[in-house]
Amino acid sequence: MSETINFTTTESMLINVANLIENDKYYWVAIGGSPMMAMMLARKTCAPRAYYVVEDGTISPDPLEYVPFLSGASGAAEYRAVAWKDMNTVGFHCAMGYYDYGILDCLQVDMYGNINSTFIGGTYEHPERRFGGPGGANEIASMCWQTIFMADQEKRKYPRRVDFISSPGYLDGSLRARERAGLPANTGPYRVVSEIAMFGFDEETHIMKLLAIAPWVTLDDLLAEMDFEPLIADPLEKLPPPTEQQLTVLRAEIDPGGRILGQGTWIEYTPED
Amino acid sequence: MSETINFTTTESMLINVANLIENDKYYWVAIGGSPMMAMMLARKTCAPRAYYVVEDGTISPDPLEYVPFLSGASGAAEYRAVAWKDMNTVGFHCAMGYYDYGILDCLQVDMYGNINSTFIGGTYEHPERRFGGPGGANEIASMCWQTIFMADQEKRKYPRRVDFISSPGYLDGSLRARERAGLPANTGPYRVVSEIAMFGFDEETHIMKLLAIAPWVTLDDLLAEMDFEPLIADPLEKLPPPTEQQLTVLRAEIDPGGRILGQGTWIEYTPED
Amino acid sequence: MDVLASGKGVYRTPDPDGHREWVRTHKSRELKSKVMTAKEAVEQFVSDGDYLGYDLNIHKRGPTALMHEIIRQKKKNLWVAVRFSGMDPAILIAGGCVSRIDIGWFIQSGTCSRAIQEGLIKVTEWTNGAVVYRQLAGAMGLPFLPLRYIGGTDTFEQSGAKLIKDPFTGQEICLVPALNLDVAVVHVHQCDEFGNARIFGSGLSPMETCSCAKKLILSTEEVVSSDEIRRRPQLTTVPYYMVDAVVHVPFGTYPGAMPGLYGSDPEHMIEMMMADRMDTMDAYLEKWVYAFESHVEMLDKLVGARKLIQLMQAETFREGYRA
Amino acid sequence: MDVLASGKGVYRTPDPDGHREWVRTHKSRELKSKVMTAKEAVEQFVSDGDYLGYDLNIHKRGPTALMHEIIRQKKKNLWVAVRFSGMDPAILIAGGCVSRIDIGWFIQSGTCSRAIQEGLIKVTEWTNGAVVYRQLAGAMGLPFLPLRYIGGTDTFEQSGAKLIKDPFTGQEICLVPALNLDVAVVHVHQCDEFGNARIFGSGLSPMETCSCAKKLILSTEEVVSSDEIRRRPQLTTVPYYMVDAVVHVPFGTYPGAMPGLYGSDPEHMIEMMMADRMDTMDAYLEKWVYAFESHVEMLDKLVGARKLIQLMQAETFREGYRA
Repeated sequence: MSETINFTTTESMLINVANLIENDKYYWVAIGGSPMMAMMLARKTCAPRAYYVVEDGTISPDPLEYVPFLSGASGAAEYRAVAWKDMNTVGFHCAMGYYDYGILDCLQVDMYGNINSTFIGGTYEHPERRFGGPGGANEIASMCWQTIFMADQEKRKYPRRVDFISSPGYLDGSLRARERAGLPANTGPYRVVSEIAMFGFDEETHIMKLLAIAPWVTLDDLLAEMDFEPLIADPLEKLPPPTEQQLTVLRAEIDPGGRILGQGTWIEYTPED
Repeated sequence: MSETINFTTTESMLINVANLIENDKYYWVAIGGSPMMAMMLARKTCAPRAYYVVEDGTISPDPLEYVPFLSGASGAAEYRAVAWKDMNTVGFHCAMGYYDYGILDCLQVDMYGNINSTFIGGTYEHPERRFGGPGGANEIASMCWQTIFMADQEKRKYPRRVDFISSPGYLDGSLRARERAGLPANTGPYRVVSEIAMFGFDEETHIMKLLAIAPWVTLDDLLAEMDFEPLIADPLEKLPPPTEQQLTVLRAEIDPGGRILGQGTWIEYTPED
Repeated sequence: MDVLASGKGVYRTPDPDGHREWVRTHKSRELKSKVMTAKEAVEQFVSDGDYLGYDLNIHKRGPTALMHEIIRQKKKNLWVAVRFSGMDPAILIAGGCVSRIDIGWFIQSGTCSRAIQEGLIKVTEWTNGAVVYRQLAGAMGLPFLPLRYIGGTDTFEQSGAKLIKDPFTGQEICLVPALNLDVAVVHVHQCDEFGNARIFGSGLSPMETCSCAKKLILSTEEVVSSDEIRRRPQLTTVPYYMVDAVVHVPFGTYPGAMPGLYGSDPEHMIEMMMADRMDTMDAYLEKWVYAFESHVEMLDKLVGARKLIQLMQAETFREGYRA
Repeated sequence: MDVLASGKGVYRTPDPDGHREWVRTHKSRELKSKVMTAKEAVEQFVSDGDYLGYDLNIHKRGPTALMHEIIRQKKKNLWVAVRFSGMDPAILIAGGCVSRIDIGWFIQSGTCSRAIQEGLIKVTEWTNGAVVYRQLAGAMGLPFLPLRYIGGTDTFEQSGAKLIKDPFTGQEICLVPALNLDVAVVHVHQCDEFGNARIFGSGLSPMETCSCAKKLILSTEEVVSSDEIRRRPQLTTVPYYMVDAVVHVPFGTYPGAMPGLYGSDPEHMIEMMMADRMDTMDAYLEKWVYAFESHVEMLDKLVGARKLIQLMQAETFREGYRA
């Protein structure tokens, strides 16, 4: 029997995303938070030649360390970029098709990959809870070739239909729905990642499809944390558990204080041989 | 009796334009040739605080000397600009209304101030003589608040209607013709300048109107060099003759070799007391 | 080229010719000194009811000194273009200055959320990019621009965008109306007395925000000679003729960071965020804004030289931020 | 949003999604060396029938070495976007490379005028600004842009522009279709082996021309380290991922001027213009292009070190052209 490993759900989420990141592909990454941590992790492990832009116009920087949002205000986040441009320039490059993947953290993602960051409950005019709006997620989800969403596995985060489509997934799921709305052809959600699951989307129906599940949870556990039943791949794959290298890089290089990694709950997992 | 002065028609043309140039106004000047020489003359005489851009994106340069077209290729023409931008940026600033006057040299200008730099004779498909096209004159004549045209006083240069409207004057002269064509409101030709005359445009009909005439020619001499009869201001003003300062600056500072100034024909004029 | 759909959000009808008339009659082409105090600049160039924009946010290169002065002068009913923001809309809202916002994005803020939920401020939905893109349209002198996003979403429905058939390709594409701000306040690294300005580092929309505004107030870390500007024309972000006021305010983005010069003040940031969360923004503004006549007085009495030196030391990345 | 009028000029229907597919499948995101010879770059990236653009002209910062190589390789049926040009369209036409041009403007040239009058090349009318604006539309990933000029003229009638009613204001405005070049050839001051490039001095449309093209060949005065590029990210004109080939050609714009580095060669300019006037361009091309394998061979055998040193000395204005 293998050794037992311990990690937080936050670590697991970041690792699941980092495992998707490829060398020699270009990413538009949300400027701070989990997507950037996942990118840093990938660049220090499986994909040292993954390149990215952020929304403020920083093109292919080479930061020395992960830069959390507030210190993203410092020069550290822009360090050794190949170009310092602006938001519109990054938008133009994305519109021209240069960015393969977007990576976004999201509040809610529905069965068609539509995401909500505007309000929950009540009506648009009288919302119960109002949030910050789409930000740059709309342009990322519209114009990158493929989009990777991160959402914790909680029922309220996986509704059947979001209260408000802040940024586009496959909209109503119908053929060419995105193109009819003016969005670039052949784009759309690619993966939805949680701490325990990896989803894709059915090519025909555009309905979310469970591709892989963490080996320490059951399918029933997972489905209990969703408001709708996703399609399920056959065979359903197992997600690889965190490696020692990934956990070490996260803990020693990316978040040495454990300020963010420590926010998740702890998992104890013993791989089968 | 005053002293006799001698000057070329080229000098007279440049001086007539320079006399129009005002301090603290902004000009979009064709990148080389007569308009730039007139601007240099004005900045060294009556309007040291006249500012200009050229089409390549040079904003408010402070060149040490007049830069003829080919050496406009050197850094001399860009020297001490407040900004080095590009053609589109200059176009945006013009579209926003920052440039008071355009100054353009032209091949042909008609009774409504339309200019032709595309072809003469034959048809568009089979032109007898083909020229270089509108260049930047179209944007200058469309978007500067007012446009100053330079055209030698020759019958073929003042046709009733140009063979081809390369860049817009008042088009067919009708009310709001420019606005209906998508051009910015309240813009249009301001003055047409030759070596012996200054024209404006009637506010109602938009027909070219003779405002002033050189004191060394008669009205009949002038009209013989036009294909149409312009409106004539009452009273018809006399153009001021070249001053000694203007001629000295032109000859000593702007075109010391006389390469361009010497191309005109010589005028001998004795002002009346 | 039919209009297939229109969002129902409130927006100001673009008026490129009206903007041109403003530029013709109000923007001086003269190379004259525009140096004045923040108090003078805000008195002269910010009016109640203005449509206000600014570049970046209170965490980085935002025009804090000018925003504080707007709050100090109790400007009212501003319509604020909010994108990629931090606590900046929160302090403007807490100051009672705001009646309407365009939302690209705001950071999680009790002040903002409450004001919207209670209907105290009106909202139109956009995206970060769309707000900046609308400013670009304004800065190009256009009434609108086509764009390849926003379509298909509820954001579109609550925006002022339209979906049309492109007459060249027959395909659907969205259009957004141009935004010409009434007034923009922007903090820069350097400018001369006339307003020729340099910003170093990644932008957000420095050019667009400065260019699209009827009135433009720059605050600057440094006033440099016009000779210096003309030595490196490549570095000029916007030329002088767009600028109405130049306000010399070192540490003018404090508590935010000025890339290459100084870092943000984490203690202050936490204090600001706690005030937002605890709904004690009035006390925060009293302490940091109303109690002083100017930014420098606040820096002198509340921040102190030692802290400012620490913040300068904290910004260890200086490479690339020099002329 | 009715189309009120359409020019009858020939243009390529914009296809932003087609351009995206090209970028997706042909543009490498990899940071890999793209350094090659002009011969290799033109062989690999310029095809007969391509829509060709370049920045500036043979008098200033034009890609002379690359244009000569295109002529040397006898590329055919190019569609050339000509604006703010000098003798450059004349040498391409004389080389038999051109079948169609977009006219912004060409300098008075017997070669050009004759070719048009005799119907040897086809023409669509635009303006300098409109050609560059169409490239901007392509560089923004759009199918078209609105603009405030070209309307009302015969130029409009012979162009591919349209006049529409703006759905936001109800006012008339023109639209021009985006131009995504098949191939752009641009000469720069500096770039690294990956293609991160710097151009100093006033532009014309360096960003637009580089960005809108499917294939982009840069020639450069200097290849600098990528470290050097990353030290001053502000100065990068276009990032590497747009670049397909980097060709190191010092004096690559000769006989034109490279601002800050060397002046143009007036004797050569006169020789070129006389050849155009006397209809002896074949002999001119034989002497300056076909007789050599490369630009450096031509410089070495026909121009010489003394002349090159003189041209460097002639460019006395260097202020502002340095990193």
